[in-house]
Amino acid sequence: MKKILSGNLFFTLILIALLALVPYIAPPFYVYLTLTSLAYIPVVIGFNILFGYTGLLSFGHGLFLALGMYTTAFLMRNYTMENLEVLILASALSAFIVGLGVGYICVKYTRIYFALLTLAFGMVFYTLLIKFTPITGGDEGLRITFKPLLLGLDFRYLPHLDFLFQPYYYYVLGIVIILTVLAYIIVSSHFGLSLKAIKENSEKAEALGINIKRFRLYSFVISAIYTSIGGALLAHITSHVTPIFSYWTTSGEIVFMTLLGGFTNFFGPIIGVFVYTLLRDFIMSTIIYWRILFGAALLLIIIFVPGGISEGLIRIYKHFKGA
Amino acid sequence: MEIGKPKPKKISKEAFPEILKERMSRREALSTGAKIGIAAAIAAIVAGVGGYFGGVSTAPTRVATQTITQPAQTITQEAQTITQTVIKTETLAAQTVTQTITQPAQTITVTQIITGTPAKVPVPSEPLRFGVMGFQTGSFAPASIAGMNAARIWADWVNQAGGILGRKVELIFEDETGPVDVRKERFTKLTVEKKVDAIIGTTATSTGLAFGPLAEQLQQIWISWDATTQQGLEETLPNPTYAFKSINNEAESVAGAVLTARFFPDIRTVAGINDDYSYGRNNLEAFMAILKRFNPKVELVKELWPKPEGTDYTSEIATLKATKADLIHSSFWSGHATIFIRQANAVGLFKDSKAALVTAGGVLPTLKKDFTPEGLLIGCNSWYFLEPRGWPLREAFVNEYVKRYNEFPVYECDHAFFSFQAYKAAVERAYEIKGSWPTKEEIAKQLTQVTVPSLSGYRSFREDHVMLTSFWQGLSKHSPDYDFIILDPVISVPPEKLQPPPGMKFHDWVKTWA
Amino acid sequence: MALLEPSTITILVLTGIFSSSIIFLISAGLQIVFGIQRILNLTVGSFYAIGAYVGITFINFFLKMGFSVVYGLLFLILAGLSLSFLGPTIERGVLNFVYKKEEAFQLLATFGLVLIFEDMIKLIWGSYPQISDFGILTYGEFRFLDTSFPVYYFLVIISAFLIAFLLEFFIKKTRQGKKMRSVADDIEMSEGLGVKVRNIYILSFTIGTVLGTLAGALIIPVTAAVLGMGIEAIVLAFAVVVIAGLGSMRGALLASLIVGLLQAFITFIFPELTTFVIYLIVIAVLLIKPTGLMGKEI
Amino acid sequence: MGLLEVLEVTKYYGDFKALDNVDLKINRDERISIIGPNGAGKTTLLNLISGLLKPTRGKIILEGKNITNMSPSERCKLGIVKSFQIPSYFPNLTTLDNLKVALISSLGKSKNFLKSYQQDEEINNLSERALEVFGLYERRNFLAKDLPHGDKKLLDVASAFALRPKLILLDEPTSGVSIKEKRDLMGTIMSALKEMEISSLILVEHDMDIVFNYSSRVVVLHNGKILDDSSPELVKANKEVASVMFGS
Repeated sequence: MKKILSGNLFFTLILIALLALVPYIAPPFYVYLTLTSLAYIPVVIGFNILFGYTGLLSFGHGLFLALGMYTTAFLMRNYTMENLEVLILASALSAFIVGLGVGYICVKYTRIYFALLTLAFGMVFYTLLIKFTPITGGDEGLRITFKPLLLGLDFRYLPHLDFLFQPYYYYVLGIVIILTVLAYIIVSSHFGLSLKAIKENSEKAEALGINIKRFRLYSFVISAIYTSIGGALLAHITSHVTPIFSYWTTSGEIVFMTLLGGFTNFFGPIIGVFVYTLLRDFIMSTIIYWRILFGAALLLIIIFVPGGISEGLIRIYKHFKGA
Repeated sequence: MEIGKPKPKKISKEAFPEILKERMSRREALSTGAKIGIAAAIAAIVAGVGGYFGGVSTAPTRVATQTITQPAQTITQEAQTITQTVIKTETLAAQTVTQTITQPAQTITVTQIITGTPAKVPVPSEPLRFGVMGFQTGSFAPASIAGMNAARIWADWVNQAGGILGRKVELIFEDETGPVDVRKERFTKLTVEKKVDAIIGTTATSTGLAFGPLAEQLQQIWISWDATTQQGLEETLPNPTYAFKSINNEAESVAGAVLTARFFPDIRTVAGINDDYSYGRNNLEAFMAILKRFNPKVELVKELWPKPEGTDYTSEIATLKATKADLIHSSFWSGHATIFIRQANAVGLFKDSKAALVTAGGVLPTLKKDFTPEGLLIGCNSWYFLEPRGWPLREAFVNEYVKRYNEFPVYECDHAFFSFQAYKAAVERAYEIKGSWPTKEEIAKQLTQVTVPSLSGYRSFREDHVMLTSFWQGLSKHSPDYDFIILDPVISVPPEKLQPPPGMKFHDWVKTWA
Repeated sequence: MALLEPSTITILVLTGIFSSSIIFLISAGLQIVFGIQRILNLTVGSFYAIGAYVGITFINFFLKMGFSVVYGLLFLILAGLSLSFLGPTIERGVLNFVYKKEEAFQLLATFGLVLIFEDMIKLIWGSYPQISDFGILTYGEFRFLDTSFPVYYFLVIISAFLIAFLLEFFIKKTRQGKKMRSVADDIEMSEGLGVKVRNIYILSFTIGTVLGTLAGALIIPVTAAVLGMGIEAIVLAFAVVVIAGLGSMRGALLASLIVGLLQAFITFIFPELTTFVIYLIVIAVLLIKPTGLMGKEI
Repeated sequence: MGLLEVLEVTKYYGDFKALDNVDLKINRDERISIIGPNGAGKTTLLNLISGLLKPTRGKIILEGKNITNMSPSERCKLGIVKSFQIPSYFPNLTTLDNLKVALISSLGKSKNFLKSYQQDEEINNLSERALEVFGLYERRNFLAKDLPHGDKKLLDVASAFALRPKLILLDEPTSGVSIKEKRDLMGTIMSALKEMEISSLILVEHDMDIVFNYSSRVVVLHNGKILDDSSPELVKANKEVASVMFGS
């Protein structure tokens, strides 16, 4: 166990070092892609706390992504809230409230029913965003017209991309590292083990005195908060939020990223985000029929490596070590 | 230095095939019966500006402007005269409005202190690259794909004629599908990775809202075919440098309302079915506002807002039928227009109600005769493929398009063709002034100064970067020559009747209608 | 709110039932596959879309060959049935590999197929809406209370009910149907009794496929085939099976009627609620009776 | 002194009456076996006590407190724990982690979000000791799903014992195990009971040797009703019981 932990630590440090270097070594567009991927990391980590660790497949996680983005845009437009830290906390708070409400209803069910119920909630939120034009801007969404303060510092004098590629990039990297470490602590805690127990065998977990509904709710809320913070970070990159982020196809994308990287490994979804973003960029520029490739990739993963890329890598590693 | 000598606007002779060289004088336009001939004589060529540009090109823009004293511009604009003539042809029903816009000769006097002498720099040898964005899939795709096809034809013609100032053009296509962040990602990629000279295209209004600011941030020329909303104009870009936008969304319904008042003067009740997004909502609102100026007793009795991604209107049509309104208004503009007309015709909706389908002409070739009755008011946006008659560019294009794609072209082709034409003319003009290859900013400045031939006649940009165009609308008619409907009579509504002048809010403008 | 006159009610009821018929066919396809194989098959929406596109190709081909337009309905049914080969292909080629995996993976596998089909359609038919030369008024109109309806609407409604009865008969009375039911109840026991589960799976999935393609083929005289129609259909069929109760065929019939009629009336009375109402019913049903109106206890 | 009281409990499954007006009182330090033919209602009774099922009518009282409407996890906290007839465990967790889940829960630590369960010495010690008692220590790093059948049974029982319940319910702990292994298994369970100081037990079992060897009291269920309730010797002698159980 210790060995694997140190392996993870090693891997993490290398990854962080590489990510910190990206703005200096990569061409601008790939910095942009990396930044977008970074913002998606809390989203997939949050999703995977629910799916990979608690065994609940949410097909409506776009709801919380959109919630974080709209909270940010709304506060910036209507209350000219400038501090990114405050915006992130506000997004987390709104996700806490909405997650508690939606989660309370959803965790009564598991398996396919849970997936359908979350799907329905995501779509209701989508419809609400479109209908309540005065608050949400309807289908056109809300635009974010100015740059936030980072730790109280004003970088508004920088051109758009310079702002994104320098201060904002490192800010996001910092937040993502903190959130990732925290998530790692949570899933390795007593609580995390209890979640895994619920996923493995909920009847037994209940017989052992774990209040499974309440724990599923905790997991749901944590997941919602993570996803929403990801949305808050993403909002400044897109600087425009629209209802599509709550549509079921966005939720499907979150599921896809997680599966691609592998939900059985803590780091799987993170790999998934990067591979997905790069793959999508590559495929979209290459052929217009990119859905065929994506669909086929999904099938292949499910049939041959349900643990995703991370499982594939571990298999290869074991193969060479064993040989 | 003071230059006030008006000079005819120049279109490069070599850079284009035969048909494009043909310029229609005002008299020719009238005599050939073209519905619109913007016989524009944008005079005003400024030799001294060359020095200004020359100074800019030798050093980075910001540094250069500090050393240059801004030129004082005096723009004298004569009052516009718009003459509308209604000519009655043999058939009484076939009414045609021919109107002529006499555009004033603009005299621009520029006084400028020259700080440097322009150096003639050779034109770069690598091709000019255009990013072309449109929907490859989904319900917006038909319009987008038509525009992209037109872009291909334009590029081939230009390359055959030797390119723009000798530079070949190259198109790089990107999909507009997906959430806004992905679209912005594609835009950024085209700009910073593919290093394209301009991005042309884009169809959805949400794209328009997102790309406007992005184009300014990335200092990338962006000419949109179709993605413009009122909010987009008023809020996101008060003073654009690089973003060029299409005509207002609700222009379709403004024209539709004018023609409704004319073709169906007796209607009293209106029921609207529009997509549940800003485009649809803006359209119904504009339609009713304008229609009421003509006919104050008109009443809106039902508003239906099906979801934009919907493909089945059975329930909505049942409601419309039960409502028994005199007129149905719809701004459906893509595949769903076809579906709506077909389903509505199936239950006999058009037997009881008139209809103003202000944008259905966007998919005109799919409106087959067997399910589209005669007498529906159909709008074709900026261009209808059978008009203007006698306009050689249109004929050549339609023939080429049918030959290549085995279908008839629609309005988006005109927007696309115009966007590319305008870019080309702007480059040539800026080059002529500056004497060397212009920067993006310099090209952008010239985009509002050129008037170019497009499929629908001469077109240009307003000084606030909004397209000027006429709209073609008419009543559906079955013709033995086509398996889909054609429009007869067809009327073109001039640009100043379609959208408020720069800076004016839509509702203030409506009040100015007599 | 406009008054509900008799003619208005007639219009709304008839269109409601017409929509219900199509929704029923699609959701029945979902139900039978879920009932037997325990897989929530998103692909049924794609079958619906493919049915529509192939239906158009078929009918335009036959009309060009000189066949009378009167046989239009037959050609459509033929088109729907001709796609039955997709059933065994996908069942053996894809689903076969995911039966032992978690539900989430089964769901996602069918989602992958949906993506593939979506682009295959684009590859074959392009992105313009496709329209058949078979007009809906071929079979004439039916007048009732100063309003008229195409006879074709009634033909579709009758076909849907006929299919519902045939399905019921097949499952309840025939040998194959009994085998299907026994597999649905207890796979191991059925295997012990000599039922070839493999064949039953192929059979049920093929029936599910054909129900979808038939629905798609039957709808085309009324509408055009467009990209995205499959995904649209899935969402609706989903709602129906949740309201019905997963796996219940009679529930699907009832729920289709509820959804079809409700949509018609809500659109007339509270048009702003149209987009909401289906999801609200789904949430309400899941909260009050998660097994659906006619679902079995989980 | 009374530990658990089952008062006039009736349970229907649809129209089928699984339990009919059953009264049962269990005292501390009693080891009760419940026997009866298939379908007599043994497992139903156990599930009603553990909370997996709710009675149609009647009450269940633990130490004077009405627990009829409590969930299994709440009852678990009050001291009633059940092991399953088909062994129930967490297949993709190691044997050791399986035990840790139970211990974390019993020590009320499962809401600790930040403390690593790997580094909790108290949990480590207790779980390892429990594994030693059940002879599973050697296989502590096996995934539970890779254990042999008998060990899975033991693991299930061990995780129940780890909660230190006041009353433990064992549902056929020896089913599916060979006759020879049965004795070893029961031996292990009984010594674990002593070792872990758990005194009250309800056992559902088919093997009469085990029932009569290890019980202090035997309850016979038949068609949802209590046919007999007394010491092993007296039940053994009851002819009616013999005819019901063995058809003789």
